[in-house]
Amino acid sequence: MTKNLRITNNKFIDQTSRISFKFDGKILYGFKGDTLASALLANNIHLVGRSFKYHRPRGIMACGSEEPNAIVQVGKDASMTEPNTRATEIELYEGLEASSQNCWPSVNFDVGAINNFFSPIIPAAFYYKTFMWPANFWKLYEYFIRKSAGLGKSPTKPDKDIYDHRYLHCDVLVVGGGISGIMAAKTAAKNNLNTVLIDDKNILGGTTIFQQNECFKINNSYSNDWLKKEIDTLNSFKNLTIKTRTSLAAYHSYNYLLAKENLTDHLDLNEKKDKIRQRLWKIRAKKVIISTGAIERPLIFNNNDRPGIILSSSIKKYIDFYGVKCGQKISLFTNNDSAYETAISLNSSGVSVNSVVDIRDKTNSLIVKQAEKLGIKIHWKSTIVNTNGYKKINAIEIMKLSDDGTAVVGKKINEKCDCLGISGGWTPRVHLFTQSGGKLKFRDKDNVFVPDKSELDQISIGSCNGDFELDEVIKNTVNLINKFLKVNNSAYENLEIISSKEIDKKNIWLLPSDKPLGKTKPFLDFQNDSTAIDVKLALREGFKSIEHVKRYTTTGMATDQGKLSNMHALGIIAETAGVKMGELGTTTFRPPYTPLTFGAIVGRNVGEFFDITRKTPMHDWHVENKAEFENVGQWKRAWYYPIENENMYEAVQRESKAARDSAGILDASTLGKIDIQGTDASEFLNRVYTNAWSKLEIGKCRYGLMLNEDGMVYDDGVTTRLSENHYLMTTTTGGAANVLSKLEDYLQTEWPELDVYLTSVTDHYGTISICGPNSKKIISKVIPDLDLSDKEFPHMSYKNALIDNIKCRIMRISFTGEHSYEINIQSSYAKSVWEKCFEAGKDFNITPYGTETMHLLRAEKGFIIAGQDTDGTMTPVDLQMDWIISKKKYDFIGKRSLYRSDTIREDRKQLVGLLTDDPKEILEEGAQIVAETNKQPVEMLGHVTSSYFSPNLNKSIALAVIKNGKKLKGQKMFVPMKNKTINVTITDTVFLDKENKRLNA
Amino acid sequence: MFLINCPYCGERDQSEFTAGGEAHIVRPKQPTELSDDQWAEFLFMRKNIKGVQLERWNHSHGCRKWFNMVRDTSNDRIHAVYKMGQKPPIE
Amino acid sequence: MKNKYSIFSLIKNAFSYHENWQRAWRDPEPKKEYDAIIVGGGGHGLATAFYLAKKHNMKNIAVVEKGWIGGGNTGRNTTIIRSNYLWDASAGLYDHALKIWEGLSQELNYNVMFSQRGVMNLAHNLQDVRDLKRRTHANRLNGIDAVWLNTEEVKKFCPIINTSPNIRYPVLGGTLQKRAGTARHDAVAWGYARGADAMGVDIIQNCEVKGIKRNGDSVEGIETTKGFIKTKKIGVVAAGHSSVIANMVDIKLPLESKPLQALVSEPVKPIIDTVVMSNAVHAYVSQSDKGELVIGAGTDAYISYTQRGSHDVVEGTLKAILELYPIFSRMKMLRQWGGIVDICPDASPIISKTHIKGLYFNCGWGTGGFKATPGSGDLFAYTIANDEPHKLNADFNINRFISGDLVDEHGAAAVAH
Amino acid sequence: MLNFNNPVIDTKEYSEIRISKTEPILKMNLRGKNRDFITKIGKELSIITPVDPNTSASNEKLNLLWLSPDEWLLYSNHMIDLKDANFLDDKLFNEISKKKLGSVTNVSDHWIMINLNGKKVFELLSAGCPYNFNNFKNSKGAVTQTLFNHIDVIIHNKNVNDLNLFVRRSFSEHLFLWMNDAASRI
Repeated sequence: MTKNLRITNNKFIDQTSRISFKFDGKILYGFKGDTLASALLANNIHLVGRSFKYHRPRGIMACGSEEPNAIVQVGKDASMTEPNTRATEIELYEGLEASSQNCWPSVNFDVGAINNFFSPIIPAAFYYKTFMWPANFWKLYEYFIRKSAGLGKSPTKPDKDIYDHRYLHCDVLVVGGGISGIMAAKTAAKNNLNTVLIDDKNILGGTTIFQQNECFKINNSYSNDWLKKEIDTLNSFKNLTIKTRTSLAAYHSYNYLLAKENLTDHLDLNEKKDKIRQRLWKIRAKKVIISTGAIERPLIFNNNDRPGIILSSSIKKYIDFYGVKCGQKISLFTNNDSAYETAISLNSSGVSVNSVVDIRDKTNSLIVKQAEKLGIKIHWKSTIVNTNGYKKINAIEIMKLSDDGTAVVGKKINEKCDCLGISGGWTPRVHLFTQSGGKLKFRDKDNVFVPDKSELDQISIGSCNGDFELDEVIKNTVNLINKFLKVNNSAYENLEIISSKEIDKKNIWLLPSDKPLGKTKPFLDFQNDSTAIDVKLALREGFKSIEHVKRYTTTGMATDQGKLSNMHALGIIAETAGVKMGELGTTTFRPPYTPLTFGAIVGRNVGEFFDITRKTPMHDWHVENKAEFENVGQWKRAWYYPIENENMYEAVQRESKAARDSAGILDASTLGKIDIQGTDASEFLNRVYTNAWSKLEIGKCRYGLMLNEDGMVYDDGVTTRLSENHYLMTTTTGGAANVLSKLEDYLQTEWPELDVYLTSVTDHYGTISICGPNSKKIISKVIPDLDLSDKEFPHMSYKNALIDNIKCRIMRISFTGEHSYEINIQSSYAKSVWEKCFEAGKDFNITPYGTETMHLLRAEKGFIIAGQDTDGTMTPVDLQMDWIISKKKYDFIGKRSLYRSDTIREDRKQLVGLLTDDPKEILEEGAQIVAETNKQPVEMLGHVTSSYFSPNLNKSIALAVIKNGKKLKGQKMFVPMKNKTINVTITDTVFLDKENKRLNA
Repeated sequence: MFLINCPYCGERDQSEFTAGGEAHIVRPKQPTELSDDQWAEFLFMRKNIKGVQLERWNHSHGCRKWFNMVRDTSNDRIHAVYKMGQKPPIE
Repeated sequence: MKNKYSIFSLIKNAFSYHENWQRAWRDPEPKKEYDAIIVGGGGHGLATAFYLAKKHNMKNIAVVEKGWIGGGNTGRNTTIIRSNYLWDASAGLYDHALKIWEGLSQELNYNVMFSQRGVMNLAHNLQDVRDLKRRTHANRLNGIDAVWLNTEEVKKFCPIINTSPNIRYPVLGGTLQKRAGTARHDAVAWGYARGADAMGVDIIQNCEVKGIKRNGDSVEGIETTKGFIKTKKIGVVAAGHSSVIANMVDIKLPLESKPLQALVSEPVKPIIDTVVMSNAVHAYVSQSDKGELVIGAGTDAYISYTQRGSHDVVEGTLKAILELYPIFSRMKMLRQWGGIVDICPDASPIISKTHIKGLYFNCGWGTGGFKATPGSGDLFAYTIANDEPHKLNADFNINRFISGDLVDEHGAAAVAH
Repeated sequence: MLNFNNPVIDTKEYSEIRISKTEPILKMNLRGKNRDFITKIGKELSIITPVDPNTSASNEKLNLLWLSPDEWLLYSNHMIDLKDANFLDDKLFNEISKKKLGSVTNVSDHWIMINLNGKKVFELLSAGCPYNFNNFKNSKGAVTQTLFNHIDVIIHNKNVNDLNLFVRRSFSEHLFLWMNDAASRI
């Protein structure tokens, strides 16, 4: 360290454990308990970054989440680096590496600073007014704008850290562990309420915990000592959970809150590994107590942004909490009493205070008197008109204020200093309150917005409720808490409190200078470089609403979300526009309160846990047999089973051929299955399917088509009548969940009179489909005692059977047009039965096939796949499935919609078959179909929905929907591709075995 | 995230529920008797009220029961819940 | 035209410390009567007024806005502009808008920062591939510049996407429209407002419509918080609040107003220089000129006018973002907000006359209205001026919900944006 | 003889959390509305049918969980052999479904039951359940249907820090792996 800026007598920093860290490549030292900011200041480093627009040198300005300037890039590792981190919130750890942002080549010499020179011609929102000529140059302009914008750098490799979530339900949540929060938490806990207290710092106590001043005493001990004892008593409560390093991010309706707990960010580099970095707490609290304190305001005057200009209360924290002197010749500038507390602290730590510049005429409060007693010089009724020093402040220019405060008078006093503390009064942290939907009211006497009405069961206490003085904080906290919790905690009632009272108040939003306003730089939003001038420009140009001014000047839109700038912006708007601040209202504070890592929001559900993976009972068999898998919703379905180095096309050709030549086996377990029971089951099916069900014989199966009320095909599947009042419905894989809830909906809301019960059995059964000319032989080997004769067990019927004493249902149904069976058996035995079938099928070259082959085989037969051949715009008539619409039935879901003027049109798009003139040419699914070539734009008559090369027909086949397709059979059409046009002919949808001979082969 | 009081299971987190839109739109008993306009009214047209609205919710990840809710869509405050078939507890 | 914006005007004004800039628009009190009144001072409404004045020579018109102009969805969307829609009707509508976008900054003499950085739509399953290819073919035949990219080409165009075959839903390819991109949303509202104002249009803010006065089956004027204003033509462009206005004249619309959320990260140096959307994984992201990652979340299923949505939606979106861009895990969410989107059953808008003479509706833009702003304004202006739809918005009339002739764009609109 | 295959779920121990498999056990879904139905199952199972929301009733063999006003889940305490299972299955089906009192469906393999045991089971649940377990914790026999990491589950409070969790078979492996990952970090 160059100079010794560290004082020794300090409770909060462990000066025995030295920590080494790097800033901008330079190795520096600090102590355990330091933040990066306090450690840098101890090393006499103020300049840490460059501003967004003008690249002006900027230094540490605050000591918490409100810091606008000191934001740095932490870490060098491409996967672990973190941009835009506030030095005031980074707890120092061994191995910390941080660097300045938004500057090149270095923070000390930044080329971008040229913008400062151009600043006269780049006022607020200048970019809306230029870069328009020549039009095509915008791309170029934008390239440079983007390069200069942005602050830190994003990581370029995946994050190695782990994040986590927890749900938490409590009676009382207390946000903020300052003096009022501590009192509230203790009161709640004492009254046996399940209480949680969170604070974003590493220790409790807020600012009172380092307030050791004669003017602030409780029961004759310093306020900090009294609070320390209170905190010590908290550990005795089992029903009180305390979480430090935990910051409240968002306060949503119904008292649902999100808090981020930092678990490893403060640990030494080598201790971080394999631990959860951050945990997001999802809190549901019956009652919420907000005690988040207040933020000190800066003052708005010419060149108020230089490194070394720091909020006075932060200077106090650096000296009293971290034992760090922000300078050795410190001046203070204030409009209220709190700067004097800082002066006294500095003085008692042996730091010389040049003077206090106070805009007030004179005041005699206890604390001011004490400061005067210590011989601290005060410039009454004065303001600072300018500051000097480029990379660090070295002097201030002081002048007297005119009586009305709008101008300066008299002669200029120059005062040398190496640090300037500024205090513009206090702003309650009402962000969480407003996030939750609470309404604010404006308090004229000291120009603050304080909580007013709220819909939720919550309360604000302490300085975030507008109580700034120790005695009123304690008095009001006790009353409010007792009322809010409906308890009576006498412990705090007759405390003896000494507290200095602020007598005189004065506020000037924009302090005058001896220069014309246009020639000054009074910064409002330090990070975004917006000044009071910008706000006035916006108003001049007609941007009246606060939101307009905010967006036009970007004031309050930096990473600190305007914690320091919003109030002054409002003040200057109100002043300039001549309206009352109360009527002006305030901008909305949006979550999160402080920026929240994506990682914390997402938690552990990344990578393998990104989404649920559903598996069938036979999944492992497919894996063992080298299946490629297709994602169907959340399911993993066997797609095809390549042998040796077959590609998909080859594998599918082989599988499809085998299925028709001998036997194929398919895992159909993912189909939705709904067990339907009840005396009205048949009537129910009549209402939900387009066709009639009452006459379906017991033991028989039937294909059904389900519509939406809008008449469009929704789902399809085979339903089996197991007994008089008992059906088993199957749905598509994707439709399963939706169909069940849709049917439940109708039963519960539209047709409560029906005696019908639905139970999902999708996962209960594994479904094995065996098809092909030899399927019968295979089944007879697996279930010898089952009569498979067409007479006993015809197509579209079912039988109960036992396989090794395990009940199962065999359906003789076919989605391939082949003679085929579906075995439904308890999932636990499905894999075993599958293997049994496979064993039995060996002699018949039984071939496992996946979804792709299934799609091909059904296409050969012209069977549709809901969702592939339909897209929510196809009626059964469009699909040429008129036969499935019962003419007799009075009503069914969607029936009425089939008779609307558009749905009865003859020339709607209709499902047809397509054959390419060149049988080797395979159409692309999704390709469009036209009647004329070489015409642009050309009417698109429809598109290809399914397309394959059929090994069984040895030609390519396709299904398509085409305008008026029914009438166009035999017509030539064209499929225009990017680089060629394919000639096709419209055909029937059934390509193979029109007579359905194979079903009984 | 709302805290919804399922009339069957009690207070649960919103994530257990599915919203079903405007309530008390009864499916016409004789759709075939309706004109295209009347059918469209049932099918698509909605009040989409800003203010107190009666709407359907389903405790889809709990008891799977549908029920009705009185909710102010202008501030998301839930005034009441009531079972299917019951009368709204408000005017 | 008021003083022209240019680098020269900036320099000139620098000498007077920028104290001589004129107002971008006046702040007039409402007149007794207007030839037409546009209800809703968002991008679409202001554009409608602009084109009514510019193309149809209707200068005595007003835009009434209950809050501040551009304060609704115009200022809350994620600024994506594209025209790669499936059906001819939509393609016509959105590409008409896109063509206007390409010259808008010059037309308005206001830099709306239209940035044609391309929009990519990713496919994650076989049906995605079919649907996107179908759209690409349709786009090509409609003269829209969308092309299909295989996985390698996707990776090449946007290297930070995780295209590993081992992720839960691997990227199987995608479509790219190069002419598509983003624009500065506020600037669009302000630019149109300034342009309309310059032609004499009254832009009346903080003026809420309380009722619509009718005489039989035609309109006579509107009751507002600033009193009654007489007019024969009312164009309602109230987005999420369309139904509220419709209910004033007992019209039911096929709309539901739902919360749609979006968020931005803290600003960083350029890391992604295009717009990437993904339906199946439901996430999309772009980077603003300021450096923020702009991310759109989905809608909630319930009706709400609160401009707040549920946290689960935001969590789900960021989960998807991290699946496709694991490098963003340490990026931080700076701000999140919500808008109210009016959604039609077929995910297509309504630009239509009503059975009430002189009452027109422009609504149902759902989650993707920003991209259409100039085209929507142009066509709505035509419809109001001629009392009949332009051929480009004929298919978007309200009667399609009766006939059943819907324009189902769920595929093209699938990701809420 | 056919082999019985479970999803890859076995017993795993963590600090104060034990996740263990329990199959095969019998599970039946019972649905009915009227009083006869309720008394009938009570009689058939010699259990008083729980009609209060989120509750259950048990005897030494069986547990009957309330799922909704017209739906209950029946499951056997111990591994059950096939004959008994089929017997109970048929008996209930004949007595209730056949007699038109309601519906009876065997869901033994639709659900996988996982036992969660140990002081920290509720911490594990809090990693993925929005449900408030504060009262549930202390009420033996309590039942809840909720979401666990976005997956539908039924949770039965068998005993102090001893829970039976039911998850659909096709989801069970995913949830099991997820729970293990979570438990390993508590």
